[in-house]
Amino acid sequence: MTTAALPLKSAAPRGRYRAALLSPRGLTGLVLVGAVALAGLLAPLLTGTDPNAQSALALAGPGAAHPFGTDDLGRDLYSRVLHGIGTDLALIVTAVPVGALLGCSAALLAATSRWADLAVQRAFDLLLAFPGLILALAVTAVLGPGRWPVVIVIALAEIPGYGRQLRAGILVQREREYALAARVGGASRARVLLRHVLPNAVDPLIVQTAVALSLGVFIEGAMSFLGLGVRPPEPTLGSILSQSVAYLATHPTFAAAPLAATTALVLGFTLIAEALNRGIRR
Amino acid sequence: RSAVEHARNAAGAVDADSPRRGGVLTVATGIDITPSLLFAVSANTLVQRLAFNTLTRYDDRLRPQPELATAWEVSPDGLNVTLRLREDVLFHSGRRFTADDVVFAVRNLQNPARSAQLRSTAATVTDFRKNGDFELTLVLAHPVSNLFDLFEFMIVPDRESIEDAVTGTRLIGTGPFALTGRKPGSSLSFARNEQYWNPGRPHLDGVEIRIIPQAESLLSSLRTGQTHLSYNVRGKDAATLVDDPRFRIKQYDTGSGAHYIGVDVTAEHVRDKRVRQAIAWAVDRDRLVQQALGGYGTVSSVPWPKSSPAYTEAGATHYRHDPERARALLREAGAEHITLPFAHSNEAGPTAIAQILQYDLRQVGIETVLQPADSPTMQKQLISQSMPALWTLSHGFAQLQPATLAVSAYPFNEARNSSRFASPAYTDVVQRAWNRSDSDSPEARALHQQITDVLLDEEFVIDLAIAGLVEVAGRRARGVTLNKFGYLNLDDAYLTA
Amino acid sequence: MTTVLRVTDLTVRFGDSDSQGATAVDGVSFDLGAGDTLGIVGESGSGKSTTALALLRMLPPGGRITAGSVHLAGQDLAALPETALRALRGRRIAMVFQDPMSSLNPVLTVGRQLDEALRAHGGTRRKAERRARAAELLDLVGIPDAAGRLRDHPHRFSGGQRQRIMIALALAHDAEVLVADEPTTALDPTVQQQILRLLTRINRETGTALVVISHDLGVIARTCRRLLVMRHGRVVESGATAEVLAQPEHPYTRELLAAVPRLEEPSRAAANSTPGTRPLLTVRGLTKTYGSRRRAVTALHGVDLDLHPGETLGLVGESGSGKSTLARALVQAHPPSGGSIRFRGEELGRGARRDGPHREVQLVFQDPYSSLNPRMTAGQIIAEPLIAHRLGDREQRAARVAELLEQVGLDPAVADRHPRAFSGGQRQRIGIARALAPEPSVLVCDEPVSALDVSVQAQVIELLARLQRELGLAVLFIAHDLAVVRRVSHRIAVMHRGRIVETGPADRVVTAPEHPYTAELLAAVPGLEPAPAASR
Amino acid sequence: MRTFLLKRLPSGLLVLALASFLVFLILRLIPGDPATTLAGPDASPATVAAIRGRLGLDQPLFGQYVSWLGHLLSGDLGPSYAIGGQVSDLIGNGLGATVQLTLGALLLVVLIALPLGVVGATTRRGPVAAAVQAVTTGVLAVPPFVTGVLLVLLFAVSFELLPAGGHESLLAEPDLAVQYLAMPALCLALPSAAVLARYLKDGIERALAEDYVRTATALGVSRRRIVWRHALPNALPSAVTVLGLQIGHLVAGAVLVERIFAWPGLGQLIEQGVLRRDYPLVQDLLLLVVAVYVAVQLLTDLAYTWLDPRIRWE
Ligand SMILES: Nc1ncnc2c1ncn2[C@@H]1O[C@H](COP(=O)(O)OP(=O)(O)OP(=O)(O)O)[C@@H](O)[C@H]1O
Ligand SMILES: Nc1ncnc2c1ncn2[C@@H]1O[C@H](COP(=O)(O)OP(=O)(O)OP(=O)(O)O)[C@@H](O)[C@H]1O
Ligand SMILES: [Mg+2]
Ligand SMILES: [Mg+2]
Repeated sequence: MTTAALPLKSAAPRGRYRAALLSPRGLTGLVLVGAVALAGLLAPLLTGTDPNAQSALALAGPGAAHPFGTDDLGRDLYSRVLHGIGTDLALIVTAVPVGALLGCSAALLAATSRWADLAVQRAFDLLLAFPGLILALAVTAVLGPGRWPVVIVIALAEIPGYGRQLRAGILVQREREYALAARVGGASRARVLLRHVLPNAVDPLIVQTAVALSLGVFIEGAMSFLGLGVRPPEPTLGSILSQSVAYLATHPTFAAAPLAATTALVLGFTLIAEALNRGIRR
Repeated sequence: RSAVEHARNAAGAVDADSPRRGGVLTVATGIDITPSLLFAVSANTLVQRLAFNTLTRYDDRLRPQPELATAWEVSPDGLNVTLRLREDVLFHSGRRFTADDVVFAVRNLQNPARSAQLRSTAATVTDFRKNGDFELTLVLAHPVSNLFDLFEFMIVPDRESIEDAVTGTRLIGTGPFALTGRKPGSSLSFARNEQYWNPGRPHLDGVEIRIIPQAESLLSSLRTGQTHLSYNVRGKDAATLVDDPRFRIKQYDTGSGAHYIGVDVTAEHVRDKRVRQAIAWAVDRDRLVQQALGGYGTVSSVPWPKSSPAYTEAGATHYRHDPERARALLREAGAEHITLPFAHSNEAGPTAIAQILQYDLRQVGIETVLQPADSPTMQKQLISQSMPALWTLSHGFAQLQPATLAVSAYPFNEARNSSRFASPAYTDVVQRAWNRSDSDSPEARALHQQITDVLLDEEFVIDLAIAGLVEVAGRRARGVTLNKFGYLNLDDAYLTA
Repeated sequence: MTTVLRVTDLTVRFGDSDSQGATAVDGVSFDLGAGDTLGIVGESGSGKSTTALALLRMLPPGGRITAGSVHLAGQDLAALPETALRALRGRRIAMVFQDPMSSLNPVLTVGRQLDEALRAHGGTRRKAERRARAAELLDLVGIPDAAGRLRDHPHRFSGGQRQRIMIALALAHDAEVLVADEPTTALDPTVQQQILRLLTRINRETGTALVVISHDLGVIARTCRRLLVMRHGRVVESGATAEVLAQPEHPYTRELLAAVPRLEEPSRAAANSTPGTRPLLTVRGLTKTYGSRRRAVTALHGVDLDLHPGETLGLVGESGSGKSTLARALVQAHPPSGGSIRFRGEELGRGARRDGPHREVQLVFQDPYSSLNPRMTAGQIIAEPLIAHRLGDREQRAARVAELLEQVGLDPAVADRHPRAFSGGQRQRIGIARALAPEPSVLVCDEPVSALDVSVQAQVIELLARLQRELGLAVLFIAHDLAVVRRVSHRIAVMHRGRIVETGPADRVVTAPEHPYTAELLAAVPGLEPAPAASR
Repeated sequence: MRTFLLKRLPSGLLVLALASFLVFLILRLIPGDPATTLAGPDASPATVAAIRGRLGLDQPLFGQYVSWLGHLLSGDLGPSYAIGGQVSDLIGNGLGATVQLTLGALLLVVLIALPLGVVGATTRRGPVAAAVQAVTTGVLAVPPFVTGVLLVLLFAVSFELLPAGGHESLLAEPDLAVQYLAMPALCLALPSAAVLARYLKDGIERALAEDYVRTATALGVSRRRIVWRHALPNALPSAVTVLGLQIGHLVAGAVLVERIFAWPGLGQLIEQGVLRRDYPLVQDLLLLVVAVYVAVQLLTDLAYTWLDPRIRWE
């Protein structure tokens, strides 16, 4: 008997993801996101200053007492930015998974029948067609200002992205012969979809997630800018940024810290996504 | 071609320093006109005096000066007012202006749909007696102290095109400029009225009003010379322009309105007036003026600006920042750790003010929950008396005859206001101050003082600061004035090179 | 004769580190003279494809040349910078890949891809000229209406046609060396003959040196003067084709030659098992139409078929005649457009078992590349039908997977490797193991041995025979290798343009064909005696 | 193609019908009332009630909805409540500017994303790769309200190269119009371009790992051509999907960007309309946006089938 005696083991998927994350690129991303997230989580420990304590010392530049300076109401920006990171992360960490879950479920639903597909597709159209402003206004109007409207708007905004990406992936993968083979082997439709097609269709969702997380911060900022964000005076990166816009010309350091935080987050998400993607393709 | 140059040249090249004909003045404003509020004072009142005229015009000391009315006479009992009108006035449509147009203008304001704030004053006119085309006697139901406020306020429209005017498609008046084009939300263009009754006026070929909602962009348009003039520069931005030789900054002491905390006097805790007074003591008004208004404003516990006959130094400084006193009052009222809802407009400026107030109140033990809402929502709550316990907004109408405030401005209205405040004493003193034909006699002054005293005692409207009305003009724009209601008067304006 | 390609001591390893890695090619050396023809045969998974890919330094991720050199006209391809290498690829050394399905760009028309190949080396030809040349190339490989089909995308071509398009691409530049990896696996004998003639002609006329990798010794015998036998990554024997075939020295070569099925050998099926009398599977009037009403392609025109328990029915036919379509219809993978399929007298796709394939009817897919889920390990893939039909618990399944892998000649230790890490023939065997997993009573095999070398092929055939003997398995055996078909089949059916044109006992169909197409097929089968061109 | 359109049309219309209902409902969910905004800051409740009566806002909701739809179907959009003039005129005036802005931005999105995506996918390290990474990250990290103000400060106030805001018609004054358009279009385009670049990069990287790229490489096709001519076409279908999604973001973003650059388009009009609760105006505008969006989706689907021949129209 001839055996191809090459006991070469390919790494299990989980192992591959871990290896990908531990690549230089992935590590950089992890460190960036981790550092920012940690700063946000540990905000109460890292700073003793109340982020909402005001003083007459408005718009001070960075200094010993205020590492990042103060805002227009004399509040310590260091403390505000740290607490803001915490708030933003809490928002996107709740909103993005919810949006992803809903979007992906919708895509899976669409895969069950032609009618479901049509309905889901048109529902995405509808969801996307409403300008964000209107959506934000309506949700805030119904729920009152606070965190939940922001979470809901971010989640709603992410649904079609996830849904469409996944649907496109499923459409392509399900025509592949291995899916047919699984069906011939006796797998139920659900099993073919979930066990065979889905794992092959989720690759684009890695980039989608990086973009979605970044867009979450982005949407939070836009809502703050329109006065529809988290209830003041609670700091968020977006609210600090939108406040700082008025002082871009005169006090550019005001905007520097929140911008640095968002940039680090976005870059971190991107690097992690890229590392994961390369890991998969390897 | 460079669009930058092109935008600047829109003003036309004029070279002398003296009043010169020519050029288009560009005015930047943050908000578009609301055509249906043409006959009311709203957020944008720039066009009223461009396309229209009023009967009289106040000087700096609230003394009426002739405009369309050349002379006037009030009967001793204050019930008959006889007006002599200009005879050489044509509407933009070419029709001659006569006494009938004044009759129409007054009747127009009596129409509730016009939402005119001075409707109550217009409504006192019960009859018109014409002596020919250019003389007219108004018969009043009772004397009023703010009749000339009405004449300053009331623009005279063309009665034939009034419906077009309130939809913003056609503004036919007797004013120095005629509307030539409107892009809603974006711009209004005016051209010189060649048949203007004021000889040699206006100097300008035209006026362009640009609506630039974003404050930073508005500032940039001024700094790049794309626009010449604005009244919507935020105080903190104006502060950065003071030393810039390219700009002239002028602050009107009439103010552009006053920031206040409104209180629902039927709400829990704040129904006790000691709590309201405590709030008045708790606020650091100086910091508010510095941080929220960029220093362009005056600390004040009363609604009156310095130009008002009711203004007194003692009244303005009645409440100071005194947290101890506030705490003491709260202790006395048994309201030491209370939480109150606090509504404010969700725009950047009001949000900053609300946060400052929230912080100051917290220092004396009053927690507040901020409730940002957009301005239509605020307005609906205001009119329908559904505001929460506290809110902050700004009000106008204190810059005129004091009675006007209490009969025309909703927060102070004695009959019905958002605070649900009613007191026979307040009603009485307000009515007495209003139902008289003079406003500067010692008696009148005493009444004004009484009004002030009620306001300071009851504090259903807690005044914080009079916001500065800041005119930021590029070097080239000259001779620009505003009337007491903020109507832009460009009769004498011109552009230099 | 000058040497154009000299391969010395070529070694290729897969895997990241030496400890974990595996040597796929181990010190392979050979010389290739101008105009020479070299055949490489060998065990499935012996490193033939890897050698070919290493020549152009186009190994898949994870593969590295760890030693040796590839000298082409004096330059070492293994050490050349990428840019310099690019100048050589396609122009001086061209390649036909083993897997034609995924090697063509799905979104570019065939014309565009040929055009790209033609202009790849800065040719000065104008557009119209390139177009004409592209049509000419397509015509050379026997695609009908070549000029018209330039506008079509790859998915419009049948498997065999795509394989020929790959060959046309490789011919674009009259390269000095042409490496063809299993160039004719998907072709029926007539078309195969045509392609082999083409390669021989090019070799003769332009002096292109050929390296042909095939498991089909007949193909090698017909095209190659010299022969290389590989096993476990090493060259075990080499020499002139005629000599090696006549006097094999290495035991493996001998084993290989002994295993080659010959068309003249009578069927062994009858000796193996006796078919039952009541048909297990009855097909009547089966039709299948692809596409929308306007652009319909009718792949099956009323096919009638009976399959008895314990019987092997061989199905042969032209490429694109509808064999795979029929196979898929039998396992309910595609609903037929008309006709009926009865299994044990019960109509499939109706009644209780409406929604899905029958456990007892399984299919081995034709394409071993796309029919394996890339995200699953071989073990998981094979265990899938067991899980789907709830057969056994976790341990029993693992045992069964190991057993099946062993049966198809794979080491059970490879169960946790992903399909990517297998050679073409190894994948094909994973497919067979999967189909056998739920213990079907009808096995539909769509070209199950097309990528297998003869010894593994023999092993697989023996496995099927044993199952048939012991369990009465019924097999529909689709293949284009008529010798194999004759050997394993009780009866043979011949398909042509969607119809079964002839059915009969295996020996009778081969020895006394009734339909002219059958005769044509038989005439085209390559024998082991070297072709006249090669024996120059 | 025609059957495709015929098949999609009914569902498109259904979406529109549903959207009209949602639009109507959402506007009425938002607190505030057109009558109060019309009545002005110091109006009495009686005035407000009178205005409500005049506008028909005291009618039952369903009746209002039906009457709006009725007008819409008869092609009469009616007058706007608060902004003045006929809704059709208002939309007609703003449409040109918005189309100019969004098309300009769309063009920029593609022009920016394509090279960024391709270079990002092909260069792994070195200064170019770092620069691409920096640009795509920075643009996504800085929200457009900051970008916009920064652009103005930089190009209008400091360098005096471009006007700070405003608009000229592209048809009447093309040379000036382009200068007015530059900053708003860029500001609108940047986030979408960054997102699209991401997906392009991902798609190209994915395609480069495919066997057909191996074929092209074996044929000696240059790296550049492989990327642009072989890998890119395979990445395009999914990029088009993303672009279709981004068009929605462009329309939403236009509200913000038009505000920053005082651009007289529909975005401003929507904002103004919402701020004044001008129901008919906002309803009609939103419905228009939905219609455009539905059409865009149809186009992307068509483009999809065109770019990927394997997908059929059924
Ligand atoms: N999905 C499809 N859509 C349209 N036509 C198809 C499709 N699949 C197959 N065909 C066509 O149907 C015919 C039969 O195809 P089939 O795959 O059954 O051939 P085959 O006999 O298996 O050929 P080969 O030996 O090359 O595998 C061919 O002409 C092919 O072009
Ligand atoms: N990407 C890979 N990673 C790891 N191992 C691989 C990879 N590709 C091939 N192998 C292993 O290398 C060996 C040689 O494979 P190759 O494809 O060269 O075989 P082959 O001789 O072409 O076989 P066949 O005739 O079946 O196509 C096989 O044992 C296979 O398992
Ligand atoms: Mg191989
Ligand atoms: Mg086939």
